[in-house]
Amino acid sequence: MTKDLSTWLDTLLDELQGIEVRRKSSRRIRVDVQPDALPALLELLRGRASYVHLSAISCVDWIEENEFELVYHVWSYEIGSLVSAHTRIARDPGVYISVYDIYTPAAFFERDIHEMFGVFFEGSPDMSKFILTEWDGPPPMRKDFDSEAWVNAHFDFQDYQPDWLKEIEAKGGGVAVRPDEQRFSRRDVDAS
Amino acid sequence: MTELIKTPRTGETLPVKAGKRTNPLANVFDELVRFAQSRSLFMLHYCTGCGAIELPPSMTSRFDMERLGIQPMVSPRQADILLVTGYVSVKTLKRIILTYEQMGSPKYVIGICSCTVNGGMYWQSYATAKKLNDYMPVDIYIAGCMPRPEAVIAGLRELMENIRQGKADSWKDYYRHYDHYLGHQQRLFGETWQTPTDVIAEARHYGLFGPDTLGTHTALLEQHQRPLEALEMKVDIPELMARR
Amino acid sequence: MTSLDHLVLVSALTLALMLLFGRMRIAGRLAVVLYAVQFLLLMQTGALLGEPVASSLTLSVLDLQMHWRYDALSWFFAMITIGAGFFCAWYAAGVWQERYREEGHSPRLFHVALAANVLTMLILLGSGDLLSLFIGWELVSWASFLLMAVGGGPAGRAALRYLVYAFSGGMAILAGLMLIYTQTGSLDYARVLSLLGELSDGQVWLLLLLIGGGFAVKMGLLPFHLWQAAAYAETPGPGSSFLGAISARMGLYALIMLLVAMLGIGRLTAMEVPFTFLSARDLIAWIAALTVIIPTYIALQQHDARYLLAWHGIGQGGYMLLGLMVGNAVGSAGGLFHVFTYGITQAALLMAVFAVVHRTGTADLNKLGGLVARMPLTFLVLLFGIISLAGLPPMAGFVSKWMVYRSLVAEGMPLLFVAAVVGTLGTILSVYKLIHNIFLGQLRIEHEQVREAPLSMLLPMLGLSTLIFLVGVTPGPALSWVAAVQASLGLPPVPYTLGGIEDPRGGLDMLWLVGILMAGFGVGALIFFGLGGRSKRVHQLDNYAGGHFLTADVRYQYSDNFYAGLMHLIGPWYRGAFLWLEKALTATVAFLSAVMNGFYRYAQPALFVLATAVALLALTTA
Amino acid sequence: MIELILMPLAAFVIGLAMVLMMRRIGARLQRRVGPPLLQPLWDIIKLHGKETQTSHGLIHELGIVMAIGGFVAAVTLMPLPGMNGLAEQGGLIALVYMMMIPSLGLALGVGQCANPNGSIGISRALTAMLAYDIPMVIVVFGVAFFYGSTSLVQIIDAQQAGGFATWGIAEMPLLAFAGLFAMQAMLGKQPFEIYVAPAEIATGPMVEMGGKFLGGLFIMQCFQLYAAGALYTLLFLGGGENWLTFLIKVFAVVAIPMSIAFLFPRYRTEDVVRLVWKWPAMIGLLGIAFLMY
Amino acid sequence: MISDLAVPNLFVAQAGQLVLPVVLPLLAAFLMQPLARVSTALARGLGPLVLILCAWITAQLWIQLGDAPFTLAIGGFAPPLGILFYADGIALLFALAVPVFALLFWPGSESGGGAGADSRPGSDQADRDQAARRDALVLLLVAATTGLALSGDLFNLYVFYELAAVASFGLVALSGTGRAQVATFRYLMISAFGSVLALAGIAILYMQTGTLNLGQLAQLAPETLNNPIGSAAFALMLIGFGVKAELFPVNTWVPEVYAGAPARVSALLAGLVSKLAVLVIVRLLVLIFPQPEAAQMLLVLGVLGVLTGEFAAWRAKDFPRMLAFSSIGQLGIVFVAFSIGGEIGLLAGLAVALHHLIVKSALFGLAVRWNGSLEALAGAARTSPLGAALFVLFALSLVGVPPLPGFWAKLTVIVGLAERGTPLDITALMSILLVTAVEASYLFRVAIRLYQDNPDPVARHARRDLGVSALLGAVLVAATLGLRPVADVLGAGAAQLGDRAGYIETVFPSHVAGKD
Repeated sequence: MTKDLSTWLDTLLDELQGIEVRRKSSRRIRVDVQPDALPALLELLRGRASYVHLSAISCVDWIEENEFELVYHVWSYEIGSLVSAHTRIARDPGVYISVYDIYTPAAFFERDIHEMFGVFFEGSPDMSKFILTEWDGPPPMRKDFDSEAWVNAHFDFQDYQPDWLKEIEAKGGGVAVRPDEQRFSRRDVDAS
Repeated sequence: MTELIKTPRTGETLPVKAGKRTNPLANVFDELVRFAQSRSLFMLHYCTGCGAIELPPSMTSRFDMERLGIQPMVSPRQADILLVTGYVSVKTLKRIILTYEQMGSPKYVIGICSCTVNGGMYWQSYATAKKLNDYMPVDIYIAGCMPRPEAVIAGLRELMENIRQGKADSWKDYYRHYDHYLGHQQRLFGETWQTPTDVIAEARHYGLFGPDTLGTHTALLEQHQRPLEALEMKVDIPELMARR
Repeated sequence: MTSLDHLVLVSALTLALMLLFGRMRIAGRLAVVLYAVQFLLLMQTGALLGEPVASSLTLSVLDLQMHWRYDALSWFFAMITIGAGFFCAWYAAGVWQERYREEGHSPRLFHVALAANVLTMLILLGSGDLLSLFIGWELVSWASFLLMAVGGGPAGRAALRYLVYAFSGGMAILAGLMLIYTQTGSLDYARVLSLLGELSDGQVWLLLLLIGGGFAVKMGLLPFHLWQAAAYAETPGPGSSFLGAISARMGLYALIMLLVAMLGIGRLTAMEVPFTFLSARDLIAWIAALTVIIPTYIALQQHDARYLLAWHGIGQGGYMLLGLMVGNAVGSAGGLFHVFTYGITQAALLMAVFAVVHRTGTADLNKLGGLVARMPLTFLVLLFGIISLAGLPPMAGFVSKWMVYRSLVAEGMPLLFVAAVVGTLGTILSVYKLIHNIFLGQLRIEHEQVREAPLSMLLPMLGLSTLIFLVGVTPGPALSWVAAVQASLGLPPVPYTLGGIEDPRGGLDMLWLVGILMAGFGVGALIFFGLGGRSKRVHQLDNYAGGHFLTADVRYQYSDNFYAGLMHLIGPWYRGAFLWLEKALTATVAFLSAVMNGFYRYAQPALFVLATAVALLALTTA
Repeated sequence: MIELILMPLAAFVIGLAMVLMMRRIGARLQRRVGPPLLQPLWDIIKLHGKETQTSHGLIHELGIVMAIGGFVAAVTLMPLPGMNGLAEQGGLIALVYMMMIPSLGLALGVGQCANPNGSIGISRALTAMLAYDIPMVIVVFGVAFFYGSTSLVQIIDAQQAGGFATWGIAEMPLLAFAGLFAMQAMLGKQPFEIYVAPAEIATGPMVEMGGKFLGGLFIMQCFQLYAAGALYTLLFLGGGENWLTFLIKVFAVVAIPMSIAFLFPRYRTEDVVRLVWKWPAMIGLLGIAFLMY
Repeated sequence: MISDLAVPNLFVAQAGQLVLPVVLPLLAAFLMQPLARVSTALARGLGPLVLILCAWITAQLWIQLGDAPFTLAIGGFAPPLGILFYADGIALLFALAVPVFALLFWPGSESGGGAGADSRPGSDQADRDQAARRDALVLLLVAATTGLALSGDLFNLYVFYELAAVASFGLVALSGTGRAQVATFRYLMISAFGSVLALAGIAILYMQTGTLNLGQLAQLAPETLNNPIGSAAFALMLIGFGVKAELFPVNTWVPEVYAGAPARVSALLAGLVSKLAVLVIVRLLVLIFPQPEAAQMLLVLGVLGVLTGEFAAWRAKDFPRMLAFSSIGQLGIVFVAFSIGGEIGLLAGLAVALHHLIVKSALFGLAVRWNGSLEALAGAARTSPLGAALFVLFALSLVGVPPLPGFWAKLTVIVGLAERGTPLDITALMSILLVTAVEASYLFRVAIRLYQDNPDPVARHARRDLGVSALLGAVLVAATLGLRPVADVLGAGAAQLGDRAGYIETVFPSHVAGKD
């Protein structure tokens, strides 16, 4: 059975046009696919090759190429292998289609990606705030999000230099790298 | 950048008057009560991060907090000490504030681990609060990543000493400078931020009202606050009301 | 015209006036006045302490004499009946009646039904022979049916179920009476009494089964209890109170007549249940004990306040019979006294629940909560009621239950004692559920604007609560009635004092107990309010829920399946208990009915004619 | 009359010592030092000395009053050496029911808090009460039946008549065992403390109790421990010939469940019911059977 | 004793009027058809007029002649040979009831009962013909049933019985629906078989005794009929006359016919005709077959009727059918009562029979509108409050709730059974009590349904039907209030009914007796 299915998977992947299949190991297959073909691929994998479990959707921000890479990890319990379908979409406007109708758990991942990367999935049931309930900044996982600047703008830090520390420092011990030196960007902010 | 030992205040700092304590028991046996308070501490360990792992050794046979009169309690209503044991994410902070406000005064906050001081190793994270004492008055910080049980016990003893001397009254600060704390909270959680505890009404009720209790932030709060008056028991017999 | 005639005439007048003027707004108040007059007339009869008062009316049918008289037992039950009628009419007289009218019901019908109930009960209680007892019994059954059915809808279905039970019971009683008649040739008490001793044990068993079973239906003894809860619960407010307070006790009255007055405890003790070591008295006591336990734990499962209380009504009946079956001075007094204490308790409780229904429109325990802030006086009434129902000091219910327990200890009946306590514990559990789910916990957003019960409903409730407390503190006066009843029944009278029971081996003095309890509360209050600091009342949403932010639109009160752990364990033990019996009987009737229908539908009529003719001829000529 | 004041007072003091003993036993079993001598007192003073306290309404407050008051009243029904209090007026059955009033009061108070954890705790506590009260009343019945009286004074007199041989524990060992078992559950000690379950339902009924509310409950706990110990002593250990023997007996009685408690995890609610209805109840019934036949 | 009366002439003249209640309707029935051709109004008025006249005559007779029984030999032939009418209190009571009830349930123009009859389009002439035919049939029925009440002669009884059968076939079939016709056919079949058997029974009697005069049979019975052959004759006649009297098991026509026929006809059949048939059986039982076997037969069949009828009614789905089954059960009780014998048995039987006559007729009167399924009756109390209240009243009385007459009637039966107290009696007693509970269950299921909320209840009653029912209800209430006089009258009637010697004495005044 398992053998049949994996053979069937090979045939399936061979038949599809415009995809690139790379076998990373016996149980991992990487498939690169065009964005418009991805839903069809997932449909086939799920419906005809027993890949019923969507393990995760991950997102990579390729800021230089101005693209988001979305990786759909689907798992077959019967074949015992993981297919990672990679696709790239334009970073701007960052809109893609939801696979909620194929894999129901996708709603959860898509909502997460929308929150963290700002990718909008059309057709996903709920694109509202998920973890960052009061978040009003840009999506924080994007490469162009400056976490430190944001932290500096929203939080205060406190200074703590007790006398006993000074004594130790005078002896050459204590904190090796001063916080101010460590926080280079902060120093820049202070300078500017 | 502010100094840790100084309590940060936005408005003008006024000397705290030794006002009449609201508790009749406390008025008569002030010393006794303070001693009892220092010798009987119920701690609510709000286990926010990794620091909580150091508490079981502190409580159990090796270090035995109970000989100091310190017991763990699970409900904020019963507890005296709020132990914040580790990094505080923004979402957690809301719950910490809620929990803090539900505790009965006198109440004490202990920040354990470096994360509560300045964010610790999460100093750069957009989702971790950096300075706990921006959001509530902190009595003792026990720094370290993580502090050992000895350090925790030392910190608790320090607190007990402060209580016995009547120095540990930063809980009053929350009422007196509520506007300041609320401001920081609103900065993180947005304008619609509200806890179910009506701090201002409590301050009025217990005579803990200070000049900085109200301010711009509390005004903002009042704009969209859901009413929090207690459900008073009312004998509302229609016939009698009509006759009146 | 004797004083009894006056009483019954006024009662009949009440019925007539309600028929005539029931439509008017004044009818309710008129009824209250008339019940008060009846009460005064009853007080004047002097049937309690003196000789029985006879009615001047006698009837004779088929050589069977019927006459009516009141003795102490009748007086005691009539007192509770009229009292219940009085308070319930009062409750109904004002706003309740108007609301009832607005909802499209007929207040006249209700008043008539209530008056008919009181009248028929008075007639039943006065019965001077078995035939008048039966007639009174049937009248009461139908009057109750009327009161149950006036609500319509589910009330109608429940009433119909009641009717089937009651009527079957009535027929069983009639069969039993005919049995007596064939044996003694008379239905007169005195004559039957003198001849009952000659009956064989088998005949007495049959009698117990038929007549006792018939009376047990009304009382809701196991296994005939299934009809009662729904029928009582679905009756409109004050009617439900009335039925709950006294209606089922008519069954007890009749059982007392049968078991205590006619057969006597001694005879029951002498009768062995075949193949066991139990006597008939033990058997009845055990039926009573099971009647305490099973309905009480069914009450625990209810999620409708009315049903919960109605199920308790069944269970409490068991205590009364249990006390009577113990049969010593304290026990029988406890059983009788419980009729009184439970009557006032149940009336107050149901009134309070229906006041809540009046204000909120629901009795569903999962849809209420937190009403103490809005209806504090109703809460107080319910609180007094549940303390009394659960049999905790210092309320009336404690005294009567204490007496039952004390007698069980004195007589050395450990299992029955445990059974009684199991019932009490179940009661405590379920009444707490009742008060918790209605009055404590989260006030729902839709009940924010609820107001206290209207004055016209509140006053009778408060009156009953006061009575519950007063009887609890000084049970002496009420116990004096009970002692008189015992004397008239030939039972040893209970040694009572103002505060309770005199007993060298452990008595009860409620005056002291209540005093020390109040003193204890005083100390508690002193410690709490005197020593502790100021407290501030907070909003109910300011509540620790593991750090969760509570909002008004979310219902977080824990009320559904309140005793989940317990139910998980004991639920399967009695789920659907006795329903199988009812179902089996219904199925039998349905089957028979189908067979008979089939006979009439069978399309070969000529065959029958021939077959019958042949059969008859064969029979006659053979 | 002075007895009526002295009896609760003595009960409170003894109860404080019992709380201390309980915590010390627990500490010892866990190889800890345990709290200092006056720790129970400091706790109570501190709780009453709280500056801000949260009330959820009048019933919340009255619940605590009822909880303390019920026990204050109950202890006056239990004769001490030289003091009979109200034992003549109430008797054993009244005492048992009097001791249910605090539960009811507490339940009402907790209910008013509108806290789901509190309500869950109360539902479990009442279930537990249903469980342990059954062996309890079996025991009470057995004793009352054996001595032919529900008056505690007479029961004690009968026990003291012939020294140890006429003590309840010697006459009715099975009932005495059942009573001890029931007491374990009655005190809500492990393994029967599902209804407080600190980690799961935040101490159940006590979840909204802070300050003087909790202080009141601590006082109630003192009374509760005393009442349980004293009741058992009165029923089975011949009461107190004098204060010394009385105190020894009472503390010994309470020490037993404490010592057992800290060795156990906890049972689920239905398992509590099942266990308590099975063992102590059956043993109690067996004991009664021996008495009667 | 009658001949001792002071005014013999007047007496003879009046006793002669006894024949009029039979003859007048008969004549009118034959005249009806021709008259309808002449004048519709006249034809329509004729029936009621005749009935009123009959009732008046009977009432006059009853009032003026008092309680004493008397006979009328038609054409003056002496009793054993000629046709004899025998009138005692009970006979006159029934003879009075016949025209009165026929009048009350006179199938007027707006009736129909069967909706089919109303909705059928037809010419006026056809309608008129049909009306005339119907009126004629009713009058025929009246004549036949009055004859049944008064006849003192077995052959005449048989003739009148057949006449009544024919009239009722016609009436049932008249509504013309398929259901009615099927029912009629079944009725016809059973009736025919029954008649044959009855005739066979009569033939046996005649063979044994050589006479069919009841008085003479009564005289001869102790010697000639107190044997298996006599019992067999009784069995055959019981079956024969039992068809109309709804005796188990020859009553299988009942539900179909009552459900199919117009409700007023059902009222007449269930209320009136069945009672007259019962009266015939009782006469036979009392006069000719006093042996215990006969009574036992009646008892057993009665109990079976009670059980089958009431249990079957429990499952009935429509109103007339339920009433029909209930009717079977009630008549079973009547048989049980009569089987007890003695004065108490006769009293009980009479009481139950008369009670049933009133109540069941009235209920069928209500069924004119409520002729559909029980489901459809939901909420009917809203449109017809009086009707619903009357239903409850009748139901209460039917199941026997004190102090309504039904209770006393049933109580008398039960006391009678208890007094005799054989095992069979006790079984009967228990059966009656058992089915009474079943009866209460199904009747009050309907009562509750009447008072349910229903936005679309059935139409209200016609005023006439309601009026009739209300009238009968009033009678019932009056009987409750005047229980004592009613009981006295019935007691006297029962005594008369049971007085075998008196019957013989009346038919053959003392010279005959002296001859023996």
